[in-house]
Amino acid sequence: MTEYFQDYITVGAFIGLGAVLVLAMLGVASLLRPSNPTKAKYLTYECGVDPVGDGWAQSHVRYYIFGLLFVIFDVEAVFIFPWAIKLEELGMFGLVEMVVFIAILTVGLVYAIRKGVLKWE
Amino acid sequence: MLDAQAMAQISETSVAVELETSDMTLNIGPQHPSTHGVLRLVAKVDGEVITDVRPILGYMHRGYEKISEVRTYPQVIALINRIDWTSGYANEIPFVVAAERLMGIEVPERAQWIRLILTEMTRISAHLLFMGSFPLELGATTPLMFALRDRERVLDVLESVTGGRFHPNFNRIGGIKPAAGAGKEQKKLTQDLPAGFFTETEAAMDGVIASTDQLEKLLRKNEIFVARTKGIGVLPPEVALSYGVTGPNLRASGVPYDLRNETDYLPYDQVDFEIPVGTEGDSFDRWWVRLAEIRQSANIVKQAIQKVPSGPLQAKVPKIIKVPKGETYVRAEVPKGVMGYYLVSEGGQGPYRVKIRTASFSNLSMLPWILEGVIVPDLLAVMGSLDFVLGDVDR
Amino acid sequence: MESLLENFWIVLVLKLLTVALLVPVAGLIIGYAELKISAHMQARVGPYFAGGRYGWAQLIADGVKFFQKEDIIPAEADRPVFKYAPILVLISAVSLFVVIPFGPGDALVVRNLDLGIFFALAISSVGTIGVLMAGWSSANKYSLIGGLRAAGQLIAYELPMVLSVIGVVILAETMSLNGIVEAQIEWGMPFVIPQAVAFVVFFIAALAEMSRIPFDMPIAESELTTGYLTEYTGFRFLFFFLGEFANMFTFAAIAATLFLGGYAPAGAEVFGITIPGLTGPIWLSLKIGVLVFVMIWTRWTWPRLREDQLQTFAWKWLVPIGLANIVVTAVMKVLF
Amino acid sequence: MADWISLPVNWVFLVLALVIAFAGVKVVTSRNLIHAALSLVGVLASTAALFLLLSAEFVAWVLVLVYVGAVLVLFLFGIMITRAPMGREVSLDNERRGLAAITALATFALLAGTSWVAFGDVEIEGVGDPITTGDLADSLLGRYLIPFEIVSFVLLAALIGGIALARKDRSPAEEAERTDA
Amino acid sequence: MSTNPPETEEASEDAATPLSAYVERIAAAVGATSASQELDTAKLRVESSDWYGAVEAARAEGLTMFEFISAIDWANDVAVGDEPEDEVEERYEMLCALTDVDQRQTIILSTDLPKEGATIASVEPLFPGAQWHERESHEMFGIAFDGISSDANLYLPDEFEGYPLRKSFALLSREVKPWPGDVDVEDMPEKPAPTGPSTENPGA
Repeated sequence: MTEYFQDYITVGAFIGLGAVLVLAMLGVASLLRPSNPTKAKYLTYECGVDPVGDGWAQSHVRYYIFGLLFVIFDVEAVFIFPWAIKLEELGMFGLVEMVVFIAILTVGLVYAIRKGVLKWE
Repeated sequence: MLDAQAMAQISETSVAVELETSDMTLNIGPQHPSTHGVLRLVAKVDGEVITDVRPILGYMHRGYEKISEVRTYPQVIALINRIDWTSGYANEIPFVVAAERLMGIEVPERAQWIRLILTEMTRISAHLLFMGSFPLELGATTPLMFALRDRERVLDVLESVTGGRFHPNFNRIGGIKPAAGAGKEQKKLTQDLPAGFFTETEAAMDGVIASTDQLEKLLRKNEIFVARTKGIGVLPPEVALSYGVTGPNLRASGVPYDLRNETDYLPYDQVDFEIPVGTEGDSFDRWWVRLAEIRQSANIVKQAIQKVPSGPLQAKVPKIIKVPKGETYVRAEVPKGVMGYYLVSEGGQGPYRVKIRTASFSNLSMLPWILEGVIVPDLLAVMGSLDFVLGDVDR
Repeated sequence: MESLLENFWIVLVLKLLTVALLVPVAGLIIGYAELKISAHMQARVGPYFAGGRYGWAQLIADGVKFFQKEDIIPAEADRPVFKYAPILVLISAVSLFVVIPFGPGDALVVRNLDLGIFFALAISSVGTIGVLMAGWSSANKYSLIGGLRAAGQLIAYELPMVLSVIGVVILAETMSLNGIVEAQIEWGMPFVIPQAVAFVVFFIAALAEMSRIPFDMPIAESELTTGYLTEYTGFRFLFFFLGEFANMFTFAAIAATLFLGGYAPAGAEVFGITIPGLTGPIWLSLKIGVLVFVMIWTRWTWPRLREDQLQTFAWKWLVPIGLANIVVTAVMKVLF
Repeated sequence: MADWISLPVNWVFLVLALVIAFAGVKVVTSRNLIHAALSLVGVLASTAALFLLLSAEFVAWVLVLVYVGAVLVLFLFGIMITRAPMGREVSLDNERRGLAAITALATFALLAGTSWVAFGDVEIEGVGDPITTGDLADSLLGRYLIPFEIVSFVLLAALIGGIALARKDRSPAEEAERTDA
Repeated sequence: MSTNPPETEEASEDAATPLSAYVERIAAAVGATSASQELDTAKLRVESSDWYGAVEAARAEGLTMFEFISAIDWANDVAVGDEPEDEVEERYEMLCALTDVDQRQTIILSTDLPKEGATIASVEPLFPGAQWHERESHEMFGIAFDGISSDANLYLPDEFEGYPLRKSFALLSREVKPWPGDVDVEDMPEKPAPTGPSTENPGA
């Protein structure tokens, strides 16, 4: 087995570990904890009064814009990583390429800021 | 890198970022960590912006105005202690003074000075509580501990005199009650204050002043605290007056109205103090005014303990108190603002009618005005800074 | 014996067990430190009686208490989503342990992945989904607002974090965390010196990722009761806290590795001291301790920001600073 | 055939493929939009694992970072904040089910057929021999330089388009009022 | 609708304290039928039909701070508490306290309303803060306010019946369980009458 596969078998094992930790602890706890269900316990908490309306209500869209911005800049960041580790070899040419790349996206950020998209009012 | 002109073009038109969203009705309270008792706010929120807010009171309504009609005057004093439980002692003063005025009693000077000292210490303890609870609502926990540490000392002193930390029930019509546990001999000799009271008080006041410095250092220039409170919940003076907002909230809006300066219910004219006044009327100013008031009160107490004369504690009053027919409106500056009692006597052992005008009731009545368009996180920065107590609202 | 330790599967199981133990232990130690340090900052003594001395067993007692709590899933809640949300949060927290190097070589790191830091960034973003799931599935208004805030905040700060890491990657020319530590030894200085700006950005972003004051709006008990945690009880509730403490540990460890020389002794870079393998964990723990202390210190000093202030801060300051840092670092690297 | 069975990689691939197929079906059949989006997490995570099998570790983690960490959060935001039908018992089906199924099957057949014809017997080389990120950088800034730069414009366009789309359409009167204020 | 209150006895008999110039001025401005100033409390009587106008005039004179609005139920037959010493005229007395923060003066406007169908103009348009106070008077006394934006109960549950601050409203709990209650460990020397207050003065 190559190093590479060992790496990712380990990663898989740790992802499993997270799930197992949760399930094991819940399993042990389920043996110890009491269970005394009453109707009131399963009510949604709303400061001591009966819930008004639906708990699932549409919220404001401003989060959507932040999500959108994030996706775009995340993609940008992903492109930067390979470049970053090879910068020495790519030299001035690579540097210029990346600066152009970043600059174009910075225009987008400036646009968003100037349009007041990031304001909450 | 960027063409300045291109940037200007980009920013020319403002894009409003909004999609259709539905309002959500959010219940804040009655069982909520920061409603100071049991206030319930029914807020319509769009995202996190409050479009409409309806306060629902009455969870603490105890009907004090009615109960007072069936109690004797001394019993009413014990009752009204509980109106604003953070400043129990100060609540008693205007009622007692109203009864004394109707009876035409001259209260001995010593009793008046002791009343003044205890009132100011009550103010300090109430404001220190605010100094802790307000930052706590903004997420800063440490000021609470600092504030409570020194509040404890003040309460200890209060307790040593009155026997009670929250509900002293120490005033009597015609003067004050002799110190808790004081023997017959002490009553006669006016040794009403416990031994070491003056030095203890002096030390406690120094502690309080040091504590205010500490609190100021911790928050006044704290970028986040300033960003959360400056310009938030601005209350213009005209609006404040039309809603009857009083106390530090009114003074933060720039109106130097303080009853201690204006009426003679206690000998405030014989001590030197300033009235801190805000400029903006925002949450920050309301915090700052209270901080400054703690210092002033501590100074008042320090001056007053030098001035307490010896003499009797009680004027001569009949064993069974009956207040002659008449009516009067007496107000006092309690920590939350103006508290007034409109006392109507028909000559009985108890009041015929008492209208209790409390500060928090009026201070809170402008909540729908000030909260409109505020976002949920600012709700706390506004509500917390108003410093109300639900017992004081509902009575 | 020698051959046993060379068997991949045995080593894997050993490492799994170690981390399975390390997660709760790190949680207990950091939790206790938080209780005690905050107490002393606030003129209190903190836990005192549990365990006989200094209240050392306080958190163990709390844990036992959580064991006995009823498991309540609100009737209105979306049950499967409600149940799986904590699992996702903990998976993301545990998986981060894979790449942290506690010493030189392969023995003191779970796996020295080539993509180490990139892996860490990717896996930590999974936790966001868990938080959003928790907020949504509770069918509670506070939870929903809290979940949305949490997700909005996590994504706003994920980006500055990624950008600040790039500066280090440029200098180290590798994404492996072991490689980054070795690069620092080679450079003769911890990267906090050439990358001070990135370090600050990273640290702020890490605080925000962990939803700690001044960025704890998703929980904000004074506004939203406890935000997305409102409907959680007992052990499910505890998992989120365990996740938070584990994240404090791992983020501090990653920050120490990226910027403070990781397992290398302080000054080793400059004086060219060769590192005896086993002192690595001690040095790393010390650095983690310092960073965790700063996190705790911050939390008990500052109030919380407002949601929009946080977003503005991230997008108007941290992101542009992060981008500028990349460009400046790259220019320096190419020119010198 | 025996060869097929003896390679553990193939078994892993089979499991992943089944997970992807199952979760994919869940995405389209789930009656709850959030559940559908969360099933998509399963699809994407398994796809990332597929990339790992192909030794493309960077791409795999990009999938986790960008798709699971960002795009999906965006999806969830989108579902939570708009007037899309929600709740547990909302029917999202419409009458064109049959048509959709036919289209899906046809697409599948087309893709499968193309792959079969093109790569039918080709063995994937270099499994277990990871493609380094450095190689990626070389091709990105070498052979694929123009597409790379174009990507930045695409992203910019996406950003501006997204902001424009999310804007609430106002009547001219409202717009005038806004600009006055 | 409005009753014209007669000159109250107190005002005419006990005019021992002369009115200050300020009170004189305000009295003239609001068209007071009589004025008194005793024990620092200045009280101006106005016609109930002119209630809104009087408050408006007072505000124009600089009394811009709203203190409170409340009422007194003057009744000879009381369900609880002490009866009035002398016979009083059956009526509700409305009170409105306003303060001039610059001149440092407080004035109480007062008017009378009949027991049956007590209605008065709301001053909410002048002082928005009056709404809560008027709502309180509405639910406690049953006084109706014309032009108030909402008269929903402030404290009491919606299904509550009766007007608690009316003198005719008996305190039910008092009838069920006499004050000071039977929970006291010590026997009271003399069981007080169910409604009569205790006569001990602990302060003396």
